[in-house]
Amino acid sequence: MIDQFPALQIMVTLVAAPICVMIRNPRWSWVCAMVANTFAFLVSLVLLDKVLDDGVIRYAVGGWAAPSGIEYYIDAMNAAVLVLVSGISAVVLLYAYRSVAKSVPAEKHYLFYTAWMMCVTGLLGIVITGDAFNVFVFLEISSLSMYTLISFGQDRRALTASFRYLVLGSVGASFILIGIGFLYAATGTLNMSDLAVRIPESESQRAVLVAFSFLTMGVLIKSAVFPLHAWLPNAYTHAPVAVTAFLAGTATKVSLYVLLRFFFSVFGKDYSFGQHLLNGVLLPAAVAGFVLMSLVAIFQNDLRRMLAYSSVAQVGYIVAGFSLATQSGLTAGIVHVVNHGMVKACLFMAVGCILYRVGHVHTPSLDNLLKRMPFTCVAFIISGLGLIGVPLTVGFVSKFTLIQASLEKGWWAIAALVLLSSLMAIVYVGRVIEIMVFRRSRETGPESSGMSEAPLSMLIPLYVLVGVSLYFGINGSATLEVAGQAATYLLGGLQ
Amino acid sequence: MMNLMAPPFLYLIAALICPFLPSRWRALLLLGIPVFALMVMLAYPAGEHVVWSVVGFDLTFMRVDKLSTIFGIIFSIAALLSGLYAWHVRDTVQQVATLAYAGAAIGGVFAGDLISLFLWWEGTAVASVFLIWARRTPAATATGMRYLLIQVLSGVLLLAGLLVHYHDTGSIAFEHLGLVSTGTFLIFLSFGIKCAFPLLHNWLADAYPAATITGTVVLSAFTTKMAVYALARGYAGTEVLIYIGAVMALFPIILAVVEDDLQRVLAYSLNSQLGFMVVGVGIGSDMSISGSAAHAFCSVLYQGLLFMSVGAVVYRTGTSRASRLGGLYRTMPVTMLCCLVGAASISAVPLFSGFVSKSLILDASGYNGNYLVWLALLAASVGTVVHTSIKVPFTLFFSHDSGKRPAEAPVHMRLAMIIAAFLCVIIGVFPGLLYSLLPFSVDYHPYTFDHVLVQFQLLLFAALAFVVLKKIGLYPRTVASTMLDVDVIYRKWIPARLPLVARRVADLNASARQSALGLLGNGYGVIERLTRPGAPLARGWSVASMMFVVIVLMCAVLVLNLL
Amino acid sequence: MAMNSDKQADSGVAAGADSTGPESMAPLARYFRWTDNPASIDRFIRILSYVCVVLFLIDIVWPRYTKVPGEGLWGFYAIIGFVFFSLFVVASRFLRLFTERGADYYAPDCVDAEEYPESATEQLSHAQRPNDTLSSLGRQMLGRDTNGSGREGASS
Amino acid sequence: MSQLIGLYSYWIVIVLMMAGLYIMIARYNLVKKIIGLSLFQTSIFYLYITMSKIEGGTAPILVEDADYVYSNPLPHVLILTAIVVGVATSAVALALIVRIYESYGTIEEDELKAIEAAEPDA
Repeated sequence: MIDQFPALQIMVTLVAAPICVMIRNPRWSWVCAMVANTFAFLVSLVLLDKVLDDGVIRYAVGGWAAPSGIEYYIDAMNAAVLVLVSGISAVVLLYAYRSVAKSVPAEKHYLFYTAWMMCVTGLLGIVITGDAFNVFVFLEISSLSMYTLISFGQDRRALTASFRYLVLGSVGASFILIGIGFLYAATGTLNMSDLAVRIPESESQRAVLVAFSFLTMGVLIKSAVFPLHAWLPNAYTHAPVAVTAFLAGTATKVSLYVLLRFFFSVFGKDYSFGQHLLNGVLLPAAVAGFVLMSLVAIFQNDLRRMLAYSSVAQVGYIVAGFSLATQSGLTAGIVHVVNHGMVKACLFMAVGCILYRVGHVHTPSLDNLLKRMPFTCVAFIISGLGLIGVPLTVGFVSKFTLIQASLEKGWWAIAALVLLSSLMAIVYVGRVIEIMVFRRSRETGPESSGMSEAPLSMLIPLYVLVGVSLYFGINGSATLEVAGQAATYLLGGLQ
Repeated sequence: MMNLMAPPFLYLIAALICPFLPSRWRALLLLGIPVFALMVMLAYPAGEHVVWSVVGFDLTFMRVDKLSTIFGIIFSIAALLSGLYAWHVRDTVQQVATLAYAGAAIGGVFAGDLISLFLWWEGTAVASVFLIWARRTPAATATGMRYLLIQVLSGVLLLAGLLVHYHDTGSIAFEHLGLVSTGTFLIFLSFGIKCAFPLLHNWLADAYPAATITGTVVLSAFTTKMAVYALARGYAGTEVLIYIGAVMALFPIILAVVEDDLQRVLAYSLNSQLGFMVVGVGIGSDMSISGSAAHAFCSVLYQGLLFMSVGAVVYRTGTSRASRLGGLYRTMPVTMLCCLVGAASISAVPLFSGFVSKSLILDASGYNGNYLVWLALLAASVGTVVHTSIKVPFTLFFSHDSGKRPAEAPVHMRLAMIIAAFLCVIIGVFPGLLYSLLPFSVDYHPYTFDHVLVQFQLLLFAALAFVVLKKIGLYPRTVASTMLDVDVIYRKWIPARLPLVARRVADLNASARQSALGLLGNGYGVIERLTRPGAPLARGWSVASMMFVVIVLMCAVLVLNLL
Repeated sequence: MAMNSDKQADSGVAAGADSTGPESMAPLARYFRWTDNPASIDRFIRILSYVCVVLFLIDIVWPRYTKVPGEGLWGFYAIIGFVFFSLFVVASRFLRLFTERGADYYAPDCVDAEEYPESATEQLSHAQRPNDTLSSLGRQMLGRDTNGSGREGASS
Repeated sequence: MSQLIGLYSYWIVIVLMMAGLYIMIARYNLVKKIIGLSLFQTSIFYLYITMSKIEGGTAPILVEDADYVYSNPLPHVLILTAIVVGVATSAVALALIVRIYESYGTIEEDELKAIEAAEPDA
């Protein structure tokens, strides 16, 4: 049974999607999605445990052995991402029930959960597969369902945001497709482990180089690295907030995982970082990203928009970590993938709670919210501190490692800029906290007096995730250890 | 589990449960925890305890020796007294912040390594800013933000310094560092900000008057003394500190003399007192370090006492402006007497606490052979008389009658002040009690005839000068005004010139466009123009512009790669 | 006598008829009423001057122990005290010419320009002083007195 | 020169691709943008198919003569999948366009931008 778990990881949610369509009842389709997702989460936990104990798992889909068949390949790195994706998805799905009930018409709920299941399937598939073309297919599965999910937003601007994301996302995916095509032309294989072996031997290095360029660009678009981020703020702002929490926690993170996979496992560290591309383009883009986007976030008056820009900034940290191409830099990047995924999901869930009760998230009008929604605000504050990187939160663990890594490499300027952008994070998060906690309501109207906390079914998932992130903040070595192991794998290439 | 019983954690746990208690229990908690934590603290034997391994580092949370213990004791006393003084406060935010702040400060002095020191360092910054914000006025919010940024900057410098230091030496132990490398220099700078070195000092006079009445009392005790401790631990005997300290003791004086806000006057005098301690640390002999510790101990008490008495006046009259007060002795005699005790202590009148601690530092600097510094400290002692000992009680309680007849301070405030005053006198009369706590054993007798004589000469002639100047009308009357300090640079001058700079940049930009032509299109500009809402960076892009960026970048990548 | 006339004029203008009377004073404060009396002030200043002269004279007959050169000079500390005090006052008056600005110079970002929030204070006058004593504080701490001493602080 | 002409198939790919990209940038009409996107994707399909063709090769069917050169069938298979994906993308995009038209009353992007800029909190 346990041998089939890699296939099960994808199948459960994939099968759940059509079942949801058939059920058509809002509540039961949610239950179906929830059950499938929980199961997927348990499967991913088992896989992680197994990988940490026994090392890499290889699974030949349909019994066709690699390299001719499609192979699922699981090491510490993607096992961790699997847990992250399915876990956040499960928690947010639990939370989504009430949140979505309010913002999406009931007759569309089953479609919503169907799209959600497809999206999870796609994301898990990207992570688990060891076949380059399969990555593209799963990427499109997740992307198409994501566009759909975003277009469920209440505001009509969700539609245009979704459309723009669609065009840009398709172009990105097409770039990946071109890249894979050239790789295939140069090596004659699509299996990642096989590619890693054959790329150095390939006769047409120019084709490999073109493939490398297209792949990089495609993935950068999907992971919203500055300046290719422009689709993200609108999409995050206008999507249903549960979707935003889910996307912020998982989607860009999975793309970053793909980036890692291609850079380190397929092309190899020496190849990837031998190119001008990374030092010349990627690192400056990442650094400019986290400085500029933090700056932009300060001026935003819509809480979701502020967090969206902050997300772009955080992606900048992660990519900067990758660009260092050292053991510790990579570890920092991977840890931040996990940590930021949790923190951002928490923040957006808290925003969703506010949206649920207050009806808007216009920051200056959230004065004295602490009195009215104490639990939500406390969760927001805790996660906000995590975003800043206050000690004993997850943000601190990853920023600390990142700074250490850049100092180790002697890149002082990067460390200084990370600190600078942390100061900006203090400003933009602090501003919100200040308004929530200290600013008195100008007029205590009937709707602003008295407590109106979000429903428990939203608070519990929120606090589960806050609790998990707090745990990993205090016990930072747990994530660091897994990430360090993953970094070692990546730097050593696939075995 | 027993590790959680370490005093700093006790405070933090108390701060965590505090919001969930009924209001009177919260106030009692503020009294009980300091007592309990003090007992726990004294029960720890010397050595390193509570070592936790986090992220591969061994963090020592309780390094107990005589230097840390004396600061721990005075911080506990300060927490207790301010808890009593704040008995009337029912604001949960302030109570939690007070507990967390005291806990972080105590954690700071017991931290055995730089990383845990950094944690507490930032902890004091974050916790204390709530005491300012709790005033809940727009100005307090702005002031708090300035304060927080400076404090966090100090923390960031500490973090950067410790990383570099760790990189250099492979050690995170918080022992003697010395000014030897970039890392230790950064750490020094970080300590310097919290210790309010000259030119880095303005947060102190800016923020303390902006806190709540009780918040000011709490603020006065911890942050700066923790910095003095950190300097004594890490930079004892660093010569440059002697000069920094001498300047620091002198220059707040002239600002304080004409300052109208009495809480700010006290903040300046606090800054000047810190100068004495910094000199003591800089000299680095056993006697001078002990002197610094002793002076820190006494200064927490008398400075707290002075802040408490001014705070009591604010509590009853709503203002701390000298120009609006005067003649309050008629109805607030207890507050007046306590204030006088504080004034006598700070100006080192024999039989009061300042006398037995300040003379340690003065004598140490005299023996050290640095006569100019010794003279500077002597001058600063006179300065203390000018701006605090005479000015504060005189303008508050005597001087011209403002017509205000406020009631006496509430009983819990009076009690807190009387206890503090009592401690000041006890230490002054029985200096042996204090000397037994010092990090190095000192054989020092403050009460020699010579010493008492010169002290009275110094003080009484200063008083005579006051009388004479008053008579000939030279002594400045305080009027409602703002005295410029160094912070005018970043609060006024730079903001005032920013538009100018921005215009320059815009001009440059325009001419660059003309010369380098429109080839580059709209793709560049000043950052602020890019980032405000609705600006190119901060609005949704159309598909066309997104695609444009994609293609330009793709071309760049391809060209770069094929090169 | 500038100071005295000053004082009289001030109290005359500001205080009105009742404010200096003993009935508007706390009992303890009556020991300090002399500070309002110009004659007493003069006496106080005279005593201060005598004490200073005596201290100055002791220096002639008493050879002090010195650790710093110059310290043993006749009346060293007295001169230091007097001169430096005057110096600081003069220096700050001088500095004031350059650095003084209006009270609302930093407004609205500085507390100087605003009043202390009244809700966080308890501005009682002497006449309406609360009857709070040590025993009432004790009762509060034990929780027997639920009314509390005064108004609540800056709570919501 | 002969090499340039001999690789005409790749030139078609490039022309199609550039045309698709150009339409996406230059046309404001959303439907036209999707046409551009489809064109762009089609060029990629064409690229794959071109790669797999070997001159003189034949379909991979078992025949008597062992020396026969096969054209590679795998890219065809891959492209079948990619075509499905492309169709799905177009479908979703067109559905979105319909809904955009319903709620905004226009599918010209410049007009959409103007409408959105006028809405609060943009």
